[in-house]
Amino acid sequence: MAGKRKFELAWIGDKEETDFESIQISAEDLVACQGEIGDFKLICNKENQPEEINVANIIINLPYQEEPVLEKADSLFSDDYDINEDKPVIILQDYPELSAAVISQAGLEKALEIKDNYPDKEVYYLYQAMRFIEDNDRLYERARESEIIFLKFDLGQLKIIEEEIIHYNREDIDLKLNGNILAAPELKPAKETERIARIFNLADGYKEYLQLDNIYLQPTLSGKRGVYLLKGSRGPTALTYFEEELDFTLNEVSKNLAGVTEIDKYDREVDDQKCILCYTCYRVCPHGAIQRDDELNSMKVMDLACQGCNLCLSRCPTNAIQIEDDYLKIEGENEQDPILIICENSAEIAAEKYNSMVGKDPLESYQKIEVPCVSTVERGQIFEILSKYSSDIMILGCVSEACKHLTGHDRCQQVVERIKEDLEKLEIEQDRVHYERLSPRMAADLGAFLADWKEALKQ
Amino acid sequence: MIVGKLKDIKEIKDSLPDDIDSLLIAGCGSCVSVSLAGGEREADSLKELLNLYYQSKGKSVSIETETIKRQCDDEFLDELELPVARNQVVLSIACGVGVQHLAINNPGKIILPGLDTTFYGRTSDIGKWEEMCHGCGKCILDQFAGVCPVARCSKSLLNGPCGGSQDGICEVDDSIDCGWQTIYDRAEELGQLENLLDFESPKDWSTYKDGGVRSHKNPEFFQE
Amino acid sequence: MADYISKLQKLLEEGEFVVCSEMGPPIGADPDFIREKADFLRGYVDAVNITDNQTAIVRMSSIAAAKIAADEGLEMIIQATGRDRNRIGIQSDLLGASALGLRNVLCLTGDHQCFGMDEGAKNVFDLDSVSMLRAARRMVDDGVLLNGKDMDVPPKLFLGGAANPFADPFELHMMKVEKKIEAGMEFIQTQAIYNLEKFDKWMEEMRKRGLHEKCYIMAGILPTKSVKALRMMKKYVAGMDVPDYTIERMDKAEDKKEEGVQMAVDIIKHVRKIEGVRGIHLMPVAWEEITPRVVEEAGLYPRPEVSEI
Amino acid sequence: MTRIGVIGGGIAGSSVAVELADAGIEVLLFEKSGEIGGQIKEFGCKATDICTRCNLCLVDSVFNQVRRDKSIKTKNNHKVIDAYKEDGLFTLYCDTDKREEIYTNIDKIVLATGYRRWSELETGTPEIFDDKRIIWSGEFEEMLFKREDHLQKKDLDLDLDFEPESALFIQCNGSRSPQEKAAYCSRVCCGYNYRIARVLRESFPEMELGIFFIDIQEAGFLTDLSFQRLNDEGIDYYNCKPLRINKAAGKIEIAYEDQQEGKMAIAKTDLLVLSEGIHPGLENELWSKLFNLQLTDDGFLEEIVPGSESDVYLAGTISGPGDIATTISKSKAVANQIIYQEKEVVV
Repeated sequence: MAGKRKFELAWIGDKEETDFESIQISAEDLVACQGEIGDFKLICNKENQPEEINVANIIINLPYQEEPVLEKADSLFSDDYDINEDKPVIILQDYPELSAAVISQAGLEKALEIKDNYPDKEVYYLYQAMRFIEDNDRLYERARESEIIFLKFDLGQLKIIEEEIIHYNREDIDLKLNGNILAAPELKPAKETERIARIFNLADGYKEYLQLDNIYLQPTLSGKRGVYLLKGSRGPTALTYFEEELDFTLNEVSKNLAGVTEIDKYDREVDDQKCILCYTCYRVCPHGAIQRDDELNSMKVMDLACQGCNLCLSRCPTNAIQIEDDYLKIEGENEQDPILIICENSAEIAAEKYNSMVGKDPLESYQKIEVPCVSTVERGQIFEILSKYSSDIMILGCVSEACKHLTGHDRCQQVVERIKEDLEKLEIEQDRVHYERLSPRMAADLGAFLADWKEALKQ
Repeated sequence: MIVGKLKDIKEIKDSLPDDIDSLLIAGCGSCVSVSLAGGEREADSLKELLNLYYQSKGKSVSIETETIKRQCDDEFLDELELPVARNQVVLSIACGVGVQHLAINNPGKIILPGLDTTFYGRTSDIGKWEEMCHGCGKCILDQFAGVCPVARCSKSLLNGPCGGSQDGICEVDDSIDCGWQTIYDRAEELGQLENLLDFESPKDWSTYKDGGVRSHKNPEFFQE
Repeated sequence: MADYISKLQKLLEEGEFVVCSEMGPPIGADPDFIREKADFLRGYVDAVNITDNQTAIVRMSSIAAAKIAADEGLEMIIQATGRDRNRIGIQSDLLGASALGLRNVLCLTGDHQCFGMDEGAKNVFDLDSVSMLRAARRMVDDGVLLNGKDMDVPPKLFLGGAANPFADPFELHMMKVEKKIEAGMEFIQTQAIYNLEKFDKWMEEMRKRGLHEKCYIMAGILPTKSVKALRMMKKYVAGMDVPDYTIERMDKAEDKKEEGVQMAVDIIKHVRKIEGVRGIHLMPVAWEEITPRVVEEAGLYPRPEVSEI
Repeated sequence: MTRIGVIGGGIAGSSVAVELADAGIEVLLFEKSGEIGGQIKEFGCKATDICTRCNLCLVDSVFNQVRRDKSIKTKNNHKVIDAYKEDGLFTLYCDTDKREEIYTNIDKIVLATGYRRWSELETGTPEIFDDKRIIWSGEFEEMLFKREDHLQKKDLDLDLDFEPESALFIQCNGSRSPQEKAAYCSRVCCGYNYRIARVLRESFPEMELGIFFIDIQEAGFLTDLSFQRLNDEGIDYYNCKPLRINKAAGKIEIAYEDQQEGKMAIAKTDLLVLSEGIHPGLENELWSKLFNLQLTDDGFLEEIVPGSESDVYLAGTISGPGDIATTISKSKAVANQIIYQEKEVVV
């Protein structure tokens, strides 16, 4: 390595002004990312000069790819546009599909700018829906007052003829507009997105962006601690609240710099004698918390990056990952009671809420296994319970896109399906295993459901 | 690496003798562990499932598991010696090589296969593997931009794609990429499209299974 | 008198716009099945292909069926695929075909067995279409087998192959045509044409590379009588390109059969004008009786008499 | 030891409190009602067979943590009525059920008293709310919150005494309407009503559903609510504001201008759901005086000097409309600002 440098913050892609000691790294130059929050090592290869850069936090801030929707039109974002003396100006958004909210802002600003500079110019504003962020409301009011002509179109009411003429056709209005068009470009993820996803071990996100469709990752979290997503790396709506999101992100960075603590109190040790470097844990970890330990020639769990879901140890093919906590312990007084495997981020919260509403714990008189995530449910574990206990098992997981560990519900569902398949093939009763999904909000639901289930079991 | 897939549980159950009283499930810690089919974790799950099965049938069968580093080398088998001896039947969830090597070393013992050895492949995604090589005994990757037409074309065509490939997808199944499209794409990137115009003579398959059971020696190590 | 290998070759060399047709042998051992079909084709076509277990469905062998039809006075084109026979079987069959007087052979890779009813069959694909053409060429021209062994009496065969103008990547498939010609292909029968723009583009590229002068190109024509058939082909037949406007045209027509004939005739009239197209290859799947009508309507009837060669 | 006074125990205030407590900072959380949770307390999960990203999942763990965390001192039934700052420290006067209480030595104040639901306002046409066929979306939220049929995969049990075969939603009630003194967009209604419509669509596949928009808005994080999507999901949309609501005998009639046809048209429905706008809280005026904050034209609050100088921070919808996720993330950002400053002081 040519050198080592240390920064508080790395910007992959575009850089924003901050007070942090930061470095900007172009996505093309980045080769690998090791380490964890507070101490990432970014391996760069700029003009074949390898360099290792130490950073505490990373913001991936790739620009959008702007794809023009009309060949001859100018972009709404461009300051360099034609004004033809004879022709009106046409601002076009939401074509062919609804534009992001930020486009309404850019469009209104542009319309007002033109109207201010050329008061006599006819300015048409074609749109499907005006989007409101920041002070768009005011801009919109001002634009209406300054006699900008707003034409709202519906699907199919607009045709582009010869790239310069727009045919606006409603039952009562039939307009052919020939003018200088300023059109909102379509926003697409940056070209480097896929490579960056691989480098940071991030899963495929929403619409080929990096941000996963998961409510816990709001607004700019990536699933990996200390790595944040902005703009074109995040998603189609990322520009809407860009300022707020930047603000949030920088405040997160500040907090991280003030000191990072472990989220989960348990340590997960990888037995280097058993680890076969199959990378299964690395691939399944939703939080990018697993890395290879070159010295030991085994994988290792990064304690600060780990968010405690235990998916790695439940999927390790050689049982090489160990945790001191006996997290699969069954708690309960009566061995005859039905067994609940509950997700601590959904059912357990709902139960607590139910308790605070009704004054009764809906989980009492069950045997319980509390799990950080139902994705840790394993076939072997369920078979073992089935053979040791005579009671039914109910697994209560979370709903899609609302899993704190990103894919727990789906993984668990697959495991349960396979369990049932296996039991069916061996002609063993499969009705003893149940799986339901709920959100932490379904407190009333959970209470009613468990009461009914228990009733059904009695019969 | 060698990719394997755990056998259907019904098939495993049916293969076990009716009068079984003790079973050893022998896992293998190399290739098939990486392909998530034959490692310690799978051995344990299988044990629990078979336990449950025999319990439901009211039978008492003792089942134990033991996973060693590799079942295809003598030296590792030592760890299996006692467990094999004390169990009536052994179910090996190694690849076909491991199962047979275990059998060679344990004459008189019933050694049953617990998984299907599928192919030589790579991990292409979490829990997904793709065939890359047929082990034909004569590598020709240099002529095809590094993409094997033998393994990755469903017809193993050497002189170009068949007419059934569409949008880069093989006619046999939507989930298969056309090997020749891949060859073409890479060759174009490498500026080697010209090479694809070369006539490929019918391949000499004598180095493949067609040449009889294969073995080879490295004279540096092997002495007659 | 020039020394011709087959009547088909003679017609093509004399500049005639030839008409070929296709016949699927029976799933069974009935020779009359073939004789009946031969009857209504006689006089309307110059040569008839006999498919070789097409779509991997077991049928009477191409050579045997061709021999029966040839005895009825038809000029036959046998098909040989690499799916079911290795280099030994194929070479042996080619020798046999020649000896029986079957002089035209279409060398094909063959459909994968997954398309038929014997998915569990072991496939061979020892020779692909290119290497089969090369092997046959050497047998014919040099009297040498693949293994280098000389023959006392080499076979006489007019060698053809298939091409799909609609498959992508375009360039790679063009390279393959070039390879086939290089290997010894003398005539091409193309995949069924519906998308004329793409076919024009393909022919243009063929001409640009001078390939139309190195082999005879017969345009594949597949008359259909229903929208369903067109949709099925579009969806399920690998390598087929059926544009939406074709389906729309059929959909709008009241008399589907008549429209099918007219569509085929229109395509024939179009391809006939293209430089380098030397004939057509009719393959009316499950509608073989329509062949005479299409030939008549396209103005290709009567067919020229060919004296014995 | 720093003490932060958080005023308002809704999701904004609670999020700030939890973040601060995690960083080891002592928090006094003043809630004027008898229980933390604020308005969000009884909103219902809008998952269908999949999550519709209403974000309520994020909420309860925050409240649970407030209840559990020892370094958060929750003061229920404490209405802050006066405050002053002396020697850099705040003193707060609270009205409780019994008596006035005074809290001193507070280093910083976070104001998180939220918004007012427009449905609570007096309106020009109060009589329409006598009709049981017309409800506020807030009432729908409560129905969803109380539902006990979700997990059992039963149809939604609508807590109405009739069975509607059609439902229409009207957006922009009390928003973007100068008459209601709210020219701005409340930003949340498009999202929640669309989600409610999806819940209805799942439970009642035959039900006719429609939404009146003035302008369709983004429905939050990553989702792109669009006309196409509504079309695909079988939800009609009217890209205009309704002109008149007529309580006819059978169905409710809504007159609107059909842009496609360019003429007046009537939409009929059994159930009419009116969106609730976000209006500024009634206490905002008091806060602006006590803490020297700017009252905007719309009645929300803005900082005049940054919180780092004034020691007064704003969290949540007190400074303008926002959805759940935005409120939480903005509140976290406020807390992080405070935490970073505190740690810097220590360093």
